[in-house]
Amino acid sequence: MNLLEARDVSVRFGSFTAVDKVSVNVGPGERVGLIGPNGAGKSSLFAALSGFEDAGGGTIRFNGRDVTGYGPVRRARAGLGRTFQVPKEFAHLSVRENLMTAAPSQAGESLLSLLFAASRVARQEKEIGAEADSHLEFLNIAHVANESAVRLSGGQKKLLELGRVLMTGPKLILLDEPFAGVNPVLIGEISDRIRELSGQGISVLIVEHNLNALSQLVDRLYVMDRGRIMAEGKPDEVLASDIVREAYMGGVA
Amino acid sequence: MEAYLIAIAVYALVYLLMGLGLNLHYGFTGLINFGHVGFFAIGAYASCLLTLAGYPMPLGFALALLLPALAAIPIGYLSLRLRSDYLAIVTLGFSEVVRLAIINEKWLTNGVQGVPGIPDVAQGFGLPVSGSVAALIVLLIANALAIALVYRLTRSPFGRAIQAIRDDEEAVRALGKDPGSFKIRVFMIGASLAGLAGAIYGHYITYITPEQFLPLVTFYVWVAIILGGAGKVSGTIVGTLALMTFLEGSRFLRDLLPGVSEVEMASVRLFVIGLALILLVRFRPSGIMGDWTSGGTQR
Amino acid sequence: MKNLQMNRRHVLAGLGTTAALATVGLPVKHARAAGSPAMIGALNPVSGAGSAYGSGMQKAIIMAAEEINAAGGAAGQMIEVIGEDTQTSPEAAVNAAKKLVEVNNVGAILGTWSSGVTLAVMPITTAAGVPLMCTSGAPAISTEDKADLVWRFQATNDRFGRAFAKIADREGYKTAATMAFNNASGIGNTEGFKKSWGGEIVGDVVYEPKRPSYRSELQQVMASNPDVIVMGSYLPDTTIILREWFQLGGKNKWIIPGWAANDKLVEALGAEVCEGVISVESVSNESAESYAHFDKGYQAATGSPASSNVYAAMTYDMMIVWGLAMAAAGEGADSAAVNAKLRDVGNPDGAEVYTFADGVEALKSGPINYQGASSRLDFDEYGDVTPDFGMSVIKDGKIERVAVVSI
Amino acid sequence: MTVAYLMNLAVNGAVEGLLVGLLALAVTLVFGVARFPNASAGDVAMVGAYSGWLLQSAIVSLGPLSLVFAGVTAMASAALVSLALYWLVFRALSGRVGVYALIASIGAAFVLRSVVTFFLGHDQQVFAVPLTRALSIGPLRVLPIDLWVGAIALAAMVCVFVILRMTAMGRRMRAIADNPQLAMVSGIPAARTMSGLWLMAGALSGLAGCLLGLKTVIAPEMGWDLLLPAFAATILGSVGNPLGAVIGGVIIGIAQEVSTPFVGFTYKIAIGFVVMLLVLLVRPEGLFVARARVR
Repeated sequence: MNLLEARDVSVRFGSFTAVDKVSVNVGPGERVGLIGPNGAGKSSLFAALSGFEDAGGGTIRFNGRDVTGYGPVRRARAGLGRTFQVPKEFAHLSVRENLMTAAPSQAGESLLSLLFAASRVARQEKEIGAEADSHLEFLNIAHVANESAVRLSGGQKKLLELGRVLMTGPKLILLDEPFAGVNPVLIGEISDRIRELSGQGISVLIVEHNLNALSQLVDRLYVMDRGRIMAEGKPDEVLASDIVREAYMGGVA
Repeated sequence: MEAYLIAIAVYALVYLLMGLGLNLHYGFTGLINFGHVGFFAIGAYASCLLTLAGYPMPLGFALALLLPALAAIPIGYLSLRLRSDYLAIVTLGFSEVVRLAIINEKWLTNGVQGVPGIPDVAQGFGLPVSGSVAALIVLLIANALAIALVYRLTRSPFGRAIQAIRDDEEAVRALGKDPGSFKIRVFMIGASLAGLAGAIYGHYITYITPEQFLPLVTFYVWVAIILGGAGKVSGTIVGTLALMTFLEGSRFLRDLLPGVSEVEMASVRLFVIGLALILLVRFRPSGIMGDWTSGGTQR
Repeated sequence: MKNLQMNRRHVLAGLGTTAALATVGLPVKHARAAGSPAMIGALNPVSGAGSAYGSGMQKAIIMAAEEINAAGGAAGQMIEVIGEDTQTSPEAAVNAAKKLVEVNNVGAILGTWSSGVTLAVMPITTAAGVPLMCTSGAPAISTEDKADLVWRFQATNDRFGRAFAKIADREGYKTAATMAFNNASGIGNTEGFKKSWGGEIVGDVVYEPKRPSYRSELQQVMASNPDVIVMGSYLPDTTIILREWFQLGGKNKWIIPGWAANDKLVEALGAEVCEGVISVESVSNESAESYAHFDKGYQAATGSPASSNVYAAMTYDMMIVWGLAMAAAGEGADSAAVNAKLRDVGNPDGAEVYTFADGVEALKSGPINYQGASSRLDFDEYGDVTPDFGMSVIKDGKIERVAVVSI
Repeated sequence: MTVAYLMNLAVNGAVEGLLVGLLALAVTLVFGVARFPNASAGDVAMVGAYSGWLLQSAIVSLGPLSLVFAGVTAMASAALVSLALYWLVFRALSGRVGVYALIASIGAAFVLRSVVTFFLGHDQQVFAVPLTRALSIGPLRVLPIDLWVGAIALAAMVCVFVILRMTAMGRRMRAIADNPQLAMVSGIPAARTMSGLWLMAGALSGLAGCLLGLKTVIAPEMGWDLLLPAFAATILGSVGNPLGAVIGGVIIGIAQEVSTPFVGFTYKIAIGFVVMLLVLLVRPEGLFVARARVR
């Protein structure tokens, strides 16, 4: 049974069709890749899947429920987390605070419990803090925990976003170019982390231009061009096919 | 001599209470609220009219906290749908609509004739001191509580969430949190603080008219929080003191410029205040204490 | 262009010096011994809605103080005038009043203009026992003045309204409409008129200030085509309304307060528009010698005639009357003692005097009745003057007194 | 309360709206390109009105021609003051959040007003112009001055529209409006383009000030009082859209005046803001989002 089933999802900006009746699916714990040249509509598809854009007549089912009508907040609560192509860190909060903010249903966010249940809030803060620390270790950015997020490098900001989405306890994470601006050594580490996540049953759909890093990481690969899925299958088969070569190398629209 | 300093202290503490509310809106949550004087006016008229109708002053203060909060709900909702510079003009419109309503509803507010003979704070709380000293005491307490409340709020998960909204609202949505409920609650708290400031101001000055609640008051509160450093409680405090120094200090410029006649003095004062605004925004944009972007994670 | 970053120390230092200058600037508390000058506060609307009158009012006070000092001062004390601007806003006026009372230790505050400002300042001056003299019209000022410390040199608005009613009857108008500037004095005038006029009120508009046009308000009033339109207004709005009325071919008559229908209105609109407009003002004592004396001095000080700013004559009288009361109360008298003497200086059966110098002279031999430049200055039980009203009509650009109406 | 009565109210509202729209034109240009509501626009207009009046009173003998010169002087002086404000105050703030420039513009407004009141005092001034009777067009009674206000406002709108759409300077302004960083990087002479913008905004404000002075009186606070309606019109017509600014002004003007028989003359001002609010609830970006807008 698929965790995510998107059918005929379309995204239009005025007269321009960025995503044209695209269907994709991701199984539980599965690692799926999505590649395509710039402007193929990958980020627009992510926006539709995460609820920031309308599904344009298509349907999106997640974890057995039809979430087409859900906004980004309800979809995230249902376990469909995402990161952004350009990192959207909380610039003037510390890295640790960035992660702690993401923890769901915090008593400390209700004014009543803040004033009348201070001890419960304090206790929960410790738990959330510990959880954040573990993720920071997991992504080995613990050494910058107290830095203002704005001062991080591009790669570190990507890790911060990953850590943040993990705090929400997602079932599926839409990773938008996790390796962009990240040094090769770190790419290996991030790949291992992602493999461990899927080991814990968390599936990922990854948009990435670093084809060889991606092909070693994912079980399945979609190729997208001019708003449509051109091919799908095992990474090595798909990469060898002429469709990909044409989309990437020659005859690019 | 001291009574004048008390008067200036009361004037400063009223602006500080409003500043703490507005700093919560803009400094911590990024909400550009240019209608703060609207909440100030609602609080002033609520408490003064209620106490004139014979109800005890504490009840008047309670209403001065409640009504602005209720008025803030629709505006909180609007802040979700509108871009921040649009929100600035819409809230400016809100404060003008409040003022026009006060002018027009003569049956309730006595309109432009204003409300004279309002019981002062000493009478209201049975304090054996003069009206202005009583106002000063009540204002010191109110500001202390407000500062404690703001510190408590901004250091809690709630505080983290609203600052996250300030830094990137879209990312907050992607993490499964609804900015709406936070923004509306922040608007309500800030509005209540402004309402309380209005109530104490009304009972201090014992005569209120619609022309005391013009947009200029909102501009002055904005200057205070930006001058001191938005997003920092210490910034609001220092900013309010700096604002008072300009507003009242320029009153004594005449003693330094003997050649200028009284009549031209008004123009010189306006010139000094205007120039000060430009210079400080130009050369010290992040405020005297540095705003939320320049400090570490210290609030 | 490198951004010249002032670091925190510079800014705090800058603020520190401003605050220090502020305290240095505060004169030490004056002992009211003879010889040290008597401090008088001139709290006038130099900016804001009353700005057209504030500077003239302040100059008139200074002029009167110079006259008193030239005659050797009052009760041995020279007068020093401290000017402050109310900005025609109650909030700013309250702080200015506090400063005058507490820092400058003024014996009296003269010349608040708008009713809102006077009502806001009264609690402060009354609490400090400092007399306040104003030119505001709101009736509430009399009822709120419980300590008899507030003196009004202008007729109350409802008295103006009654004068308008008498003039409307005199002219035989049957139907009237009112247009009121939406503030305490504007509405006070038209309400006073409506209460005391026997004829039919066919229209009643209250308009907001500072509008780019008053066409719609005029349209409503002219639709009820009244014989006369009675105004409670100020110069800027009256200029716009009359201009638009004329251009719309209006034929009605107008009754307008003198502070709005004066030479400046004729200068702005020309004689043809203002032809036949009735201007009503509390009668300045034009016939009195003191008015001529004041007019000469005012023209020298401001370059415009006394008739262009009727409030200036009032503030001039305030200073003169206070000086005379100081002389009557004798050396070292405090404000309360001087305040008590105010009625004696203007009581009807005293010797009539027209200048400060004559007054001081005549005081030696008994009670005096100072005839002010603005009015006879006979205060009623509320401390309000009860002037008569002059009805003037504008004929080819000239404002000619036609009759005097007493209430 | 006949239809003619309402139509006259609508005409009054439209004329007032065009006057507000003219100032809103200047506001929307700066708001769209420099991304902040310029609170000094009103006082720049006031400076234009005063300079126009100063010149006109000197050459009254030339009759109506003196008004044309007055208008040109008003536009020129206001444009120069506006340019000076850009170079002295706003240029250094271009990188910062809009709120800072807004507060600096409030400071600039105070400075301009204090200089004018220091030298020219607080008394009201008036353009020396012969008064003409209203024209009757069917049931409508229209003042000649109002026709001039309407014609000039529409002409100004068309000029701005043409400049933005057809000229190189206009294209550069729209580029800066769309993406300031990208524009800077791609070699657009920002200083020259922004100077052109502020000159144009200043000239429009000066024109608005002059017409307002002609229609009413010239006083120190005339510009400040026109600012709030101009902001509302700018927002209603979508920030950065010259067409929207004028039409926004007209819509608010008509709504205000036509509402007077129902809500009275005080609440009519509130109606302006309520109309803006209702439109924003339906279209958070204002009426004219796409097409001819600077941003």
